[in-house]
Amino acid sequence: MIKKVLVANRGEIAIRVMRSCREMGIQSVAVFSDADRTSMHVRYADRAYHIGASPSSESYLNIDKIIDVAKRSGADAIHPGYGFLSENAAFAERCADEGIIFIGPDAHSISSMGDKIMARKRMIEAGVPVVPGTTEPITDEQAAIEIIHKIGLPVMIKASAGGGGKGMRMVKDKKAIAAAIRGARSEAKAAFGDDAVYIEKYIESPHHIEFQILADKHGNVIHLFERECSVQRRHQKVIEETPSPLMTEKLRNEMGQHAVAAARAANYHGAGTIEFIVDDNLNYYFLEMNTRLQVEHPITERVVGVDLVKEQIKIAQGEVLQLRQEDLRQDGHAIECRIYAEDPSKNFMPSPGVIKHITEPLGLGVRHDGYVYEGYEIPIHYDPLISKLIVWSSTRTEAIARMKRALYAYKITGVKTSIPFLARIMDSDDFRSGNYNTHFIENNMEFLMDNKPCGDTCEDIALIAAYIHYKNKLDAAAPLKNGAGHALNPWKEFGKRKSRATF
Amino acid sequence: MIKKVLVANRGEIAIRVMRSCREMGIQSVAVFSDADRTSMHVRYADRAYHIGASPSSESYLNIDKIIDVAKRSGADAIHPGYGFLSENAAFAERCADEGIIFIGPDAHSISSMGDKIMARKRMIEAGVPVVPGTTEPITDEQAAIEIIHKIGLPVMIKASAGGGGKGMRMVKDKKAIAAAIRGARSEAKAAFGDDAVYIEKYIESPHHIEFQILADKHGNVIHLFERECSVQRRHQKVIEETPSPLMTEKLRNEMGQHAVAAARAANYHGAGTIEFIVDDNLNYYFLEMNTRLQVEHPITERVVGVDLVKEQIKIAQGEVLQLRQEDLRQDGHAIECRIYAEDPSKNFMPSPGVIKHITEPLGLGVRHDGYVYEGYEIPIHYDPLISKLIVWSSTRTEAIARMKRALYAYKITGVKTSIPFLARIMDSDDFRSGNYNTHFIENNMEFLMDNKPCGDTCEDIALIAAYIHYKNKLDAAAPLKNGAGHALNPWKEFGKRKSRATF
Amino acid sequence: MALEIKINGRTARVMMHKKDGHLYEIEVDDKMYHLDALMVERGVYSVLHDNISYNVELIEKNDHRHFNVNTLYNSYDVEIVDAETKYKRNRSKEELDDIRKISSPMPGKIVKIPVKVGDHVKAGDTVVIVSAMKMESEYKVQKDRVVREIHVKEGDIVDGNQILIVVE
Amino acid sequence: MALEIKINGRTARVMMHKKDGHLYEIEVDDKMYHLDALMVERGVYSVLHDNISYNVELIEKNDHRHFNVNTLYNSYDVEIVDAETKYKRNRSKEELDDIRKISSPMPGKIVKIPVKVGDHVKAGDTVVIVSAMKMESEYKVQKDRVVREIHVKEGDIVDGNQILIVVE
Repeated sequence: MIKKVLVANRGEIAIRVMRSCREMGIQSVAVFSDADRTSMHVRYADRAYHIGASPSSESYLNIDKIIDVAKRSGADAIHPGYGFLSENAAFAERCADEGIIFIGPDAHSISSMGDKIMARKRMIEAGVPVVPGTTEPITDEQAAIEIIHKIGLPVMIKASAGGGGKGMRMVKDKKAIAAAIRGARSEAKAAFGDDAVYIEKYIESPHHIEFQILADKHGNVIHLFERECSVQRRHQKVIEETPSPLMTEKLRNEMGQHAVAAARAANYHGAGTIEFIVDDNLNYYFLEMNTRLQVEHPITERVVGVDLVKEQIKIAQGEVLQLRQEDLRQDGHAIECRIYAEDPSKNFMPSPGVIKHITEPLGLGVRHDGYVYEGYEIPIHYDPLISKLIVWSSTRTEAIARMKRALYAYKITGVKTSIPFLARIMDSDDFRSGNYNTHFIENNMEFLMDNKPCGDTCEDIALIAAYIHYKNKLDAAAPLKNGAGHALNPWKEFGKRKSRATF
Repeated sequence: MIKKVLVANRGEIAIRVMRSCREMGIQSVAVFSDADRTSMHVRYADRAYHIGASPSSESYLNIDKIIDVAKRSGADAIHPGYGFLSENAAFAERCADEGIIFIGPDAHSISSMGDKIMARKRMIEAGVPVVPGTTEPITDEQAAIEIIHKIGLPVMIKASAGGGGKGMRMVKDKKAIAAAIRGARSEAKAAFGDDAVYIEKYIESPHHIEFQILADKHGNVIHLFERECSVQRRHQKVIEETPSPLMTEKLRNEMGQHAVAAARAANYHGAGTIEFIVDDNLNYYFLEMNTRLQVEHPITERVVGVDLVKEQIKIAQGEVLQLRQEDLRQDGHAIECRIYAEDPSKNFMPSPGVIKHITEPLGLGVRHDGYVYEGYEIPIHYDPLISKLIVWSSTRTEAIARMKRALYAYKITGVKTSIPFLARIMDSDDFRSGNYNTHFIENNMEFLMDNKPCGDTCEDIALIAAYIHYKNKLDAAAPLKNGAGHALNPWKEFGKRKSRATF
Repeated sequence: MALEIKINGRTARVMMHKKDGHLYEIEVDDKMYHLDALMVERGVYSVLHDNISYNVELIEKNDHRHFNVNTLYNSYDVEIVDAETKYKRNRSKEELDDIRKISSPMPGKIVKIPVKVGDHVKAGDTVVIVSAMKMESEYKVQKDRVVREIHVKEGDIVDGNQILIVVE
Repeated sequence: MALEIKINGRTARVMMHKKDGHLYEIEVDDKMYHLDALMVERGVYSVLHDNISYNVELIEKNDHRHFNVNTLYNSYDVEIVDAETKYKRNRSKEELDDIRKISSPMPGKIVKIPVKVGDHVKAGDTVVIVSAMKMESEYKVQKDRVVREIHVKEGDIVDGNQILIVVE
C-alpha cells in the first residue's frame, strides 16, 4: 500500500492529486522551484522540498532532483500530474529502476504511444480506425496520385521530415493533385533537404472526441465514455463537455470498444485517453493516446461518479479494478471551462501577475479546481491555467445556464482572464445548439469578441466609483485625519501606538 | 411565467435562491435591513431595496414593507427561504390577496400543519403513524394509568397547557406511574393553573429522519427519499446525511409512502418535509411537517440530482411535476456540515464579527453554499449560520474522508467557527459506524471537545510566526524604512506620492 | 532582539539569530530552528521546517501584542510581552485591585439591565443580559457586590470585550 | 471637488454635491445621480442606483490616478486627470518628441535581443523577444530606427510596462 506520494507537478493539478491522497490517508510531498515558494501546492502538501530555479528545465523537468527528493522524503510513489514529466518514458523507467512506484503506465507503453507512426501501426493491427493514408514515405509522384485516388479527396500532403506547416498542401480538387505534390516536394526539399512526402485523408469539419479508459495490471480494461473537446483555440482545448452532443448510443459503444482495444494494444495500465477525430458523417479515426491524466478529467468524474486519481493510485499499487463496464453509466451532463490568465482582447496574450481579488463561484452543481489566492503572483514561467470550472446538471441546457451563472459570479482581478470570452461562448448559438466542431472558435470569433454594451448609466457608475475611491483615498491620506481609512490601514494605527511605547 | 422574484430572506439561502433564479433567467430582488447593506445577497441580486432597521421584526418579518417592495419592484413572486416569514400563514395569504405568487404552499396548508395538535389529528386520519398517546387532556388519574398500560412504558407525561419542561415527567418504571402523574399534575397546576396532562410514548433513542416531498397543484405528489438528521445539539441540526445509515429498502418505501400520504392529507403543494422520529426497532412516528425548503435540502439535491428551488418555482407557476417517483433513485452518499459562527470551546457561544480571512474548500465532490467574504461583518441580529459544506461520494466511507479533507482546507478567521468540532465528529467512532441517534453529541461530548495535541514543535512554530510577524511590523513601521511592509500598505505609498503632487 | 512570548500557559524566550530573506535561524527556549517562513496572504504565514509544510494564521486582537494564532488543528492565544506590557501590568495591579469589570466576550445587544448604580447584588445575581444571534447570555456576579458603574443602557449595541458594568 | 475623468475615449466632468455617510449626490456631465455606494471589500464597491445593484471593482494601476474598473460585463481603463497629470502631460510632450520607448505590456523573460546600441534597424525588424507562460512575443519597430538604449539583457525577468529598448 502506498503511504507517501511525491507529486511532481505544480498548480491546480498538484493540489487536485493531493486532495485525493488526503482522502486516502496518504501523505503528500510537494516539490517547488524558486518561483513557487508561495504557490498553493507547497502550502497544501504535508511536506515540501525546493528543487531548483524557476525554469522548468531546472526544476519540474529535472529527473535527478525529483528522484532525490523522493528518496530523501521516503515517498514510495510519484504522481506526475499532466505536462512536465508525465509522458516521459525515461522518467517512468528511472522510477522503476529506483524502486519507486510511478503512478502511470510503464515506460514501454509511454514510448510506444508517444511515437505517432508506431502508435498508428499498432492501432491498425488492433483494428482501430486511423485516418486513411500512407504510413511509409512516398517519393514517386505517380504512386502518390494512385494512393490519393484510393483515399479520396480532400487529402493532406505532408512532408515526411516535416513540421511547422512547411511542405504541406491540402488538395480538394482532382486537377490540383499533381501541382500540389510537386509543390509540397519542392518545398520539403528546400526546407528539410528531403522531398519525401506522405498522404492522409483531410477531415473537413473534425470533431475532437476522446474516451477515458482505465486499465489495471491484471488485464481488466474499461472505458468511462467520451469527452467532447472540439472547442479549441490553436489546438488548445478551451471547453470540454460530456456527453458529446454529437454522440449516438451506437457510436458510443463502438468507439468505446475501440478505445478499450487501443489500450489493450498498448499493453496499458493506469488512466489514459484515446483521442479520436470524428467527421460530420460520424466516421471516427484514432488520433493519439495520452498516457496520463487529462486536464479535463473532472467532467468524466462527475458524470460517471468516480475519482480518477484514486483509481490511478489503486491501479499503481496493484489492486484489481472494482469498476465493471456494465455497471457504468453517464448521469446528466457536465461542462468544464478552463480559466486562463490571458487577455482575449489582446489576441489572448498571457497575463501573469498578482491576484488582487478573487471571488469564487459556489453553490449547486459547481466544482472549482484552482490554486491561486489573493496576493499570489502567477509566475511567468509556467502554463497560464488558473483554474477549471466544472458544472453539472441533469440536462445540457441547464448545465449551460449553470455555467453562465458560475462565470457571472467568478471574479478575478489583477490579471486578465478568459472568463468574459467563455461567457460569450455559453451565449453563442452554435455552442448552445451543440452543433459545433473544431472550427467553432474561428467561425464565431466576431460574436465571441463582441462585448455586451454596458450602457451610459453603467459607464457613469464606473466613473462615480472611481471618483469616490480617489476622493476617499485623498481624505484618508490627509494628515491629522483618522478613521476613514482605518479599517484598511492597520499599520498606521500600529505606528501611532508604537510612538508611545518604550522598548 | 414568473419573471421577477423577491427573495424575502438574507444570508446563504437568499443567494442560493437567486442562483437558481439566474439560471432560469428570472430577475431577483433583494430586501435588506440596516445591518445588511454590505451583505452578499444585496450584492448578488439584480435589484435591492432597503426595508428597515436591523431587528428582524422591523425588516425581514415586516409583511407590509416586503409587500410594498414587491409592488414597487414589479416582482410577480416572493420566495421566503427558510425561517423568517416562510411558515407564516398570514404572509402567504397576504401575497395571495395582493396577487403575488407565494413560492410555497397556500395559507391553509401552512396553518393546519403549524398547529401540532391539528396536524397530529390529520395524520391519524391519513393513516400516518404518530407517537402513541392521548390526543385529549386527561384529568382523571385512573384513566391515565389505564392509558399508560395500553401505550406501554416508558412514557412522557406532559402538562396540557405546558411548555418549558414544567409539569413534565418521564416514567420508566411501573411503580412510579402514580407518583409521576400526581407530581406532573401538581407542578402543572402550580405553573399554569391547570392540572390537565396528556401522555405520549417516550421514544428512548430516537433517530430523526425526514422525507423530502414535492407536490404540484395538479395532485401529483412524490418523495425524494430521506435525510438522516440525528446529529443535533439542543434540537439544532448540526450534520445531515443521505441515505440514512439506519435505513432499509423496505423501511424507505413505507416511510416514503407515508410521507406522500401526509402531504396529500395536508392538501399540500410545493416542497415540504415530513419529519419522523424512528426508534431502534425501526418503528417510526410522524413528528411534524416543515412547509418550506429546509436548510439541509442540498444533500437531497446531490443524491437525487434535482434543483429543489427550481422545482418550487415551477410548481408555483402552475407547472405539472415532471419528476416521476419510479424514475427517482439515490445515487451515492451526501453529507452536509453546518458551519456556524460560534465558539465550541466556550459552550458554543455565538461569535459575530468581521471575517478577516477565508479560504474555501474546492475540488471533487464538494459543494459550498455560503455568503460571507473577507472584510464582511457578520451581524449580531441574525442566525449564526455562515455556510453549508456539502460533499458527495459514491460511498459513505469516502464521503466522510472527503468531508474531513474539505474541513481541513476550510479556513475562516476573525470569528470562531464550528469547523474543528465538525472535524472531530468525522473522526468519532459512533459517527463513522453510522450507529448514532439524537443523543450522539451528548454521548460523545468528551471526545468531540478534545483537540488533537499539536506537539511541542507545532507550538514553537506558532510562537516563531508570531515573533516574525511582530518584528516585521516593527521594522515596517520604523521611519525612513520602506519595502518590507510595502505590499501590505498601499496607502503609505500613496501618501508619499501625494506630497509631491500639486492639487 | 529576544522577546518573551506567552502561549498556552507557557512563557517562552524567542530570539532571532540570523535572517536571510525568508530563511531564519530562531531560538526558542534554547532550541534552535532553521526555517523558511514568509507571509503569503495577509496574516498568513507559510512555514517550512524540516520540509514539513505549516500554514500559520495570525489574527491581531485588540493590539499588536496579542494574537490569535491558528495552526492546522489548534488555536492559541499568544501574547508578546514587551516593555510596555510589563509597565502596564505593574500599573494595573495597583489600580484594578478589588474592582470587577463585567464585559461580554462577544458583540451583541443589551437586552436588560436589572440593576442600577448603588445596588447591592448577591452572588449569582444577573446584572446584565446580552443577546447575539438569537441567543441570550446572562452575566452574573460571583460574589456579593455593589454596582459602581453602568456604561450601557438597554438596546445598546456593544462590541466584544467592551466594559459594561463595574462592580466592587 | 470637480474632476475630469477619462473613460472609454470620453472625458467626463464628475462632481460631488452631497455626501451623507454612504449616500451620495454626484453629477456626471450635467446628469445628477443619487446613489448609495460603499467599499465592501478592498477595491470593490457595492453601488445601488435606482435600486439596481452594481458591483464595481477598482484595480489601481501604476499610480493612484489610473484604474482598471470592472463592472459586470465590461472592463474600462479609467484615468483621473488632476493638476499633476496636466503638468506632466505638457512636459512629456516636449521631452519625448521623436523617441520611441519599447516596452512589453506583460511581465516576462527576455529571450533574445538581436540588436545592439547604435544599430540601424528597418521597419518590421524584431528588436526584442519576450517569453511568458510558454508563449513568445516579438517586439518590432514600425519605421526605420536607430537603437539608442538597451535597458535589459537576455535572461532578465522584466515587469509589465518596463522600458526595454529606446529607439529614435
